[in-house]
Amino acid sequence: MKLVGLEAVLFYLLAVVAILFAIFMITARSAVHSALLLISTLVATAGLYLLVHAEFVAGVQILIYVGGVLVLFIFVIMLVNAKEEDNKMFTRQLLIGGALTFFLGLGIIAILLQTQKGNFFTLASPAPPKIEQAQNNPNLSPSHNISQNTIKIGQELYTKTVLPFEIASLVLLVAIIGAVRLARERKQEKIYD
Amino acid sequence: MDLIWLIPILPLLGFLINGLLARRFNFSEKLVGGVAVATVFLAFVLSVTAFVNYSAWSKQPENQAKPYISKTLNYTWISGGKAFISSNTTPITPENSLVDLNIQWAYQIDHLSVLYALFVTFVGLLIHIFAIGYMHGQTGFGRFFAYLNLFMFMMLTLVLGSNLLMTFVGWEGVGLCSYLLIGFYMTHKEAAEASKKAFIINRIGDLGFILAIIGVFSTFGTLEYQEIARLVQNYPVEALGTFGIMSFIALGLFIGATGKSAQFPLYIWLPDAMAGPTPVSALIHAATMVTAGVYLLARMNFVFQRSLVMMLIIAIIGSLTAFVAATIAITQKDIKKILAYSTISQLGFMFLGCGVGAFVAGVFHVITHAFFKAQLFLGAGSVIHAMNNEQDITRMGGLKKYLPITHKTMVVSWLAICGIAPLAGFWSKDEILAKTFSTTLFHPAIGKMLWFLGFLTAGITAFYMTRLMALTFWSEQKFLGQTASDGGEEESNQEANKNIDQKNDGGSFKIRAVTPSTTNTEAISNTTEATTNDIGSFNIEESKDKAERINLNPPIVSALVADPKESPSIMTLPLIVLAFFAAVAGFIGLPVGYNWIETWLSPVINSFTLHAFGTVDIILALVTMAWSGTMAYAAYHIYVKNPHIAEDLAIKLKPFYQLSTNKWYWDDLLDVKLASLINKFNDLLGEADKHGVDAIPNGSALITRGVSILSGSMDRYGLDLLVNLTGWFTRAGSVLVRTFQTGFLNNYALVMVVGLVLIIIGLEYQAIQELYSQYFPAIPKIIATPAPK
Amino acid sequence: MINLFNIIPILLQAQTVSPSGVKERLLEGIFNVNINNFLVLSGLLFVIGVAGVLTRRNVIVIFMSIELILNAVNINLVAFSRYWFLQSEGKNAYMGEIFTIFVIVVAAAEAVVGLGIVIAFYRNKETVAVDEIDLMKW
Amino acid sequence: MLEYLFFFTAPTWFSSLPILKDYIDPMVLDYLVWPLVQIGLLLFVVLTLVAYLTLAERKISAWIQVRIGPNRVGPEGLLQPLADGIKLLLKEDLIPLKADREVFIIAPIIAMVAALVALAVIPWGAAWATISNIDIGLLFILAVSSLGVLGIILGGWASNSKYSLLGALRSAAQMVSYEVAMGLALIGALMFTKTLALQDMVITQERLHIWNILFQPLGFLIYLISGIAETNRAPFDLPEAESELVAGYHTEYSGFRFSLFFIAEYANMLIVSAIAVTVFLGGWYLPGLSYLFTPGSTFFVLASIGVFGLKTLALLYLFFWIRWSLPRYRYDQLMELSWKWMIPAALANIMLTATFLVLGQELALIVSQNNMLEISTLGYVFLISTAFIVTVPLTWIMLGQINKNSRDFNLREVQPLPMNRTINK
Repeated sequence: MKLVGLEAVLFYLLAVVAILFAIFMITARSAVHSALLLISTLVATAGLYLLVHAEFVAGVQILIYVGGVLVLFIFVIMLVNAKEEDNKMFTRQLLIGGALTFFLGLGIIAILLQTQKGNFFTLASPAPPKIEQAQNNPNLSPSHNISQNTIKIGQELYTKTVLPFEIASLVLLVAIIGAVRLARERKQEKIYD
Repeated sequence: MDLIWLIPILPLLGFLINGLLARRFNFSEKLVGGVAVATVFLAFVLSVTAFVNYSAWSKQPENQAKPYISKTLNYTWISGGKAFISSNTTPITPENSLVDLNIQWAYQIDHLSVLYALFVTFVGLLIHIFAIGYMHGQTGFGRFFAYLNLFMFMMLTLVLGSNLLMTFVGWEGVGLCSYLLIGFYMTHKEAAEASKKAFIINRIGDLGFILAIIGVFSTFGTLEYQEIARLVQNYPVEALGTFGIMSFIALGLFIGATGKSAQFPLYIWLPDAMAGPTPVSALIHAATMVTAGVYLLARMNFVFQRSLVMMLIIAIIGSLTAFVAATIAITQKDIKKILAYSTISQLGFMFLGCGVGAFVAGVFHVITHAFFKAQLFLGAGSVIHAMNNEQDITRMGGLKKYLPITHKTMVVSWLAICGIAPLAGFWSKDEILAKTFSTTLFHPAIGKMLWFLGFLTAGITAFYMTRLMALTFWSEQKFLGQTASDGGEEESNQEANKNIDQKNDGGSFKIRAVTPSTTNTEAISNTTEATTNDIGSFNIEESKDKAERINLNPPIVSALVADPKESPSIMTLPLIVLAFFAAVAGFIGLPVGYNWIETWLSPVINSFTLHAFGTVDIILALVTMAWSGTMAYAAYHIYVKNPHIAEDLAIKLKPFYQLSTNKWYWDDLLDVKLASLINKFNDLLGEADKHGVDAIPNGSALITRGVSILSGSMDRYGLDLLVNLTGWFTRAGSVLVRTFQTGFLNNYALVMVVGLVLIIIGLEYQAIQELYSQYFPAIPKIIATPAPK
Repeated sequence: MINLFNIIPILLQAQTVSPSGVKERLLEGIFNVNINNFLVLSGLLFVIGVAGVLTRRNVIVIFMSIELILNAVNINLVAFSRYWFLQSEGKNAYMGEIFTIFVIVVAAAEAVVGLGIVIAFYRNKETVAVDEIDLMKW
Repeated sequence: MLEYLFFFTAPTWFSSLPILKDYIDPMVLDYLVWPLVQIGLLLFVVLTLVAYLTLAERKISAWIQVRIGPNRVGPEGLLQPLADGIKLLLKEDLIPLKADREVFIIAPIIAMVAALVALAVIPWGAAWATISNIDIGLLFILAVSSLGVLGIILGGWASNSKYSLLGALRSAAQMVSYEVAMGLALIGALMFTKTLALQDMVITQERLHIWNILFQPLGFLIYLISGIAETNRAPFDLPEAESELVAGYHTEYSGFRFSLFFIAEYANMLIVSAIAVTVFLGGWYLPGLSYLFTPGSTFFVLASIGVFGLKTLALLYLFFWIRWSLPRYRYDQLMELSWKWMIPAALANIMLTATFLVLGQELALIVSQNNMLEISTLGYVFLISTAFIVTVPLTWIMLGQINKNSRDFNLREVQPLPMNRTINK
């Protein structure tokens, strides 16, 4: 797993974008801005996924996460029409929170450095696996030659991890019903019931 | 002969049908009576066939003196377990003294029991027929006949039982039935108390009987008569002085007999038993039940003959009872009471006979007595029936012309009981007296003395019987009748009523509306109305519904309206038959010629001490006859010719008269003395209990109260303290912790992150320490302890 | 990203390592992106997310920072999935990605319900600020 | 990474061009220069097409309404779009006072970008005519189109006016719901193409010598309707309906930003029809094409581009045609159509096609090995017949039953609330 050359550049680009927008997000004045910034970080992470050849996940990320969830966030922000929080943007525990996250950061960095020293991640990544080479076998549809990420995921999803898949669908169903119930106004209920 | 088991079962069947089905499907009176009579009639027919077959069967050599035991209904009744018999004489059972206890339930007939069965069923049949007429119109008709049938079943079981225990069952059953029948008029207080009295006193007698049964079993190891007869041979006769096992058993049996047959100490219940309907008195308290005692004596004669002491006691008590009962009978007013006391005295005679060893004579007297006494009772019954339940002979008189048939039949049995020559009474009574006179069991003097007492009693019997006949039939009429001189009875009635009024409300004029009563009950209700409450006038409705409610009350004295008319044929027929037998029965035991009954009973009763009937006996018999004849004429003379003599005699012989009317103060002795004695004893017990026994629980209650107070306080102050302490701690603690729950979302998030940081530091302290020790040398270095190898 | 950090210690220990060595290692390090970089990136995003959760006053922003944290996790997962895919010569590798999909699904569900609650709360309390919501106060 | 993106290298006629051949490294040529050229060419074509689409729409609507339409500017009105473009450029570009400046500016850009990015993946022609045939082509397009929604919402929000906000929310709601229907409709077709890459879809259709519409008539219908709704057009253009919300989310926009939105809308329309063509109408495949030109030759590619273009234009004509012939939907009818009709129909379609496919495999009519379908002739008959005879009517009847009260599109009379029943606030 070694991104070299252009990919490395892309990685750094996207990484920096993600982190910067993340920081701007938590310091943005208006909720809509922070939503937008979050969307951009998510798109950046989607880009990262693409870098790592996880196309399907990238697609899903954008389709569901950005297209669905964050649109919802923006909807809610508009409904709640949170004004510009010019005055108190942060809660009283800003200091404590900040310090705490700082220490957390230090801790995480220490862990990462330490793991790097160990032989857990050998720097030299092995030769790229064979499948990477595009075989030009004609009878396969052209996209096969590039990578079967989606196909592999599809197969695994429906063979090894069928149960989690069903449970996930159940969770979504519950979420839908919950959301409808919570967000429904008394008046609406009266009319439709 | 095989159907002998059916004899007792048939009345039982009758009882079941009448008892269970009569009320449910409300049989008509005719049906109920028919069923009852049919069953007894069939039983009688069977017993006759049994008698005939048995007499033939017992002729054959091999079953000489052996009872015939019926095959069917012959099963081991109580079995299992070993009973330890401890006979103090030479052990009869050779192997050891442990014997299997199994008692058979089997019916057997032998000479004695078949005879008894015959006359019981015969007399029973006649009384049943009589009862149909007598009880006509009474409510509880079905119930009465059910009880009668039950009584027959019990009596036949008693008689036909093959062992002592079955006899005992019959014994108890008969007692039960007498209780039920005496107390037939449930609502009437006297009847209920009389039945209770009879039952209790019988029970006292039964106690003795039970002990005797146990005695028999513990000595002989079996209760079968056959076995006992065989085993008793090995026992010697105990002389006068000694009181051995045989005497003990005999004593027990004798006590049972006295209880049942109303002998001296336990006779008081019989007069009171007259409260029952007359057929009951006739059947139970004259012919059958009371004779059970004699049956027992006759059945176990081999035991009695082996203890001379008991024989003497029986004889003495027998004669004593006879004498006493006779004297009381003289002054009685109630017709049934007189007959009751006469029964007691006759029973006394039977016991006297058995006592002196003449068991056969005893049994013979039982049979003859059954006939004429039953006839007398039924006659009295029809008299009472005619007189609309009037029982006081002083109020009757002159019934001769009203009740011709009853009068004629009663004259026959009157002569029989007085012991006039050709009739049954003479033969049996004189045989007993003859046997007592010449008994060899005891010292001849004793025999002579007993005979004299018996002789006196015979005379007295004749006296009071003629008094009875005179007062009821021959004396001038003393009741209100259409033809009677009006006012005579009227005054006595009114005068009787007047004193009642005075007592009640002092002088209020009372109209005694005497309505032409269609049934007895109507009349009765009027009179009770008049006598019980003292209202000025009474309305018909109230009395009518009161009648419905207490329709069971017995017929009580009431002013007669119509002339006493003769009872219907259904009642007079039995009278005639009985009278005939009362006359004829004597010939079965003629002392001179072929004494049939002697030979018939000889296998059962081996009365080895008796001697032939000599010329002395004949003279004695004639003397007694003459003596009783004179006594009869004297009574006739006093009571018919000139009634006032009776009052003078009564005044003159005041002490004797008092003695007699008060039944020798025997009842008072029992009721007053004994009862108060018992009460005193009870009070004593009560006191002891209050002071002595109660002290213990009260004391313990005191202690427990003290202890509980102590533990309560210890608990309140000691234990609760601890419990409250914990409660207090939690409250204090919660205050501390509560501050933590601020309700703000971000605080909770903060806590989570703190947790996270701590985890990270905890896990990776090594890495953190290395990396940042350069910049913050203050981070303490922890040398991780090497993991154990 | 780690490589950048490596620079600091390297620079600090400048005196021990020859300056030229430093340059080559720097270049080589920077352009050699491996899984470490991904981990550092996700770590940083995670920290930023946590900071957002702790400090921000608006509930919805807190929700967003939670989403950010989840994304940090996702990056990690995908990176490792790819790493194992290459390590094990393509045998079993897509677990990470599948797990990411499930994380996204659950995050979506969670966001939906969370926002539903926020709306319900806003409707009767007219406020979304965290420090004004204290119904659960004891 | 790069070779991964651009599978089709530069065609020979391009790489053999004199200048390029010797100065530029072939690698760079293939993966840098040629894509750029493609992108430039494509943008030029698309933008002009979009501009002329506005004209075409006005011409066709006029023609429908038996009038001539704009013919003043240039010969027969052909220069009209140019005129509009210049007008919009010159218009004063104002930003409402309290508007959220940054968001106000970014919104149209997002919308524009979202619309144009999708073009990269569409297979305009045979071999090299697509810019990049990435593995998750369709998913990419769906994702990007969901971003489009974002632009509209932010646009509406940023212009700080009630109308625009309401319009934005309504159109967003509409787009989100129909996006779901569109996605589900496509899945039906995917079962046959067994791949997400669009170029491969066209190739499979070519291989099977059949257009997917024959397998998936219901899928095509649903996709088309939701496509129209997705682009806020014709019967579903409630948000910008003049009578109610003035111009919906882009009321406050003027000048160039407004044109951006406009371009975004038409681009979206173009993409929707393009995808409809690739997925359902066999893309650039025309039964007879391979005989006319030898496959793989540049002429063949050009012909394929032509075929593809014709098909897309036909669909676009359909858009305009529908716009001026169907009355506008009420908002709740709109939502009801989506949630009670479109999505359930799509789901039913997926279920039924799946069952018939499996059934076909059972009956050995269809063989699917190493990820490609081999359908016997009987298989074709079986699939087509079941698609038309079973799927369409069955879904129609079933949905008819389920939405009994709303079959006439919610025209049921609203029972008046009985007076005594107070509505507790």
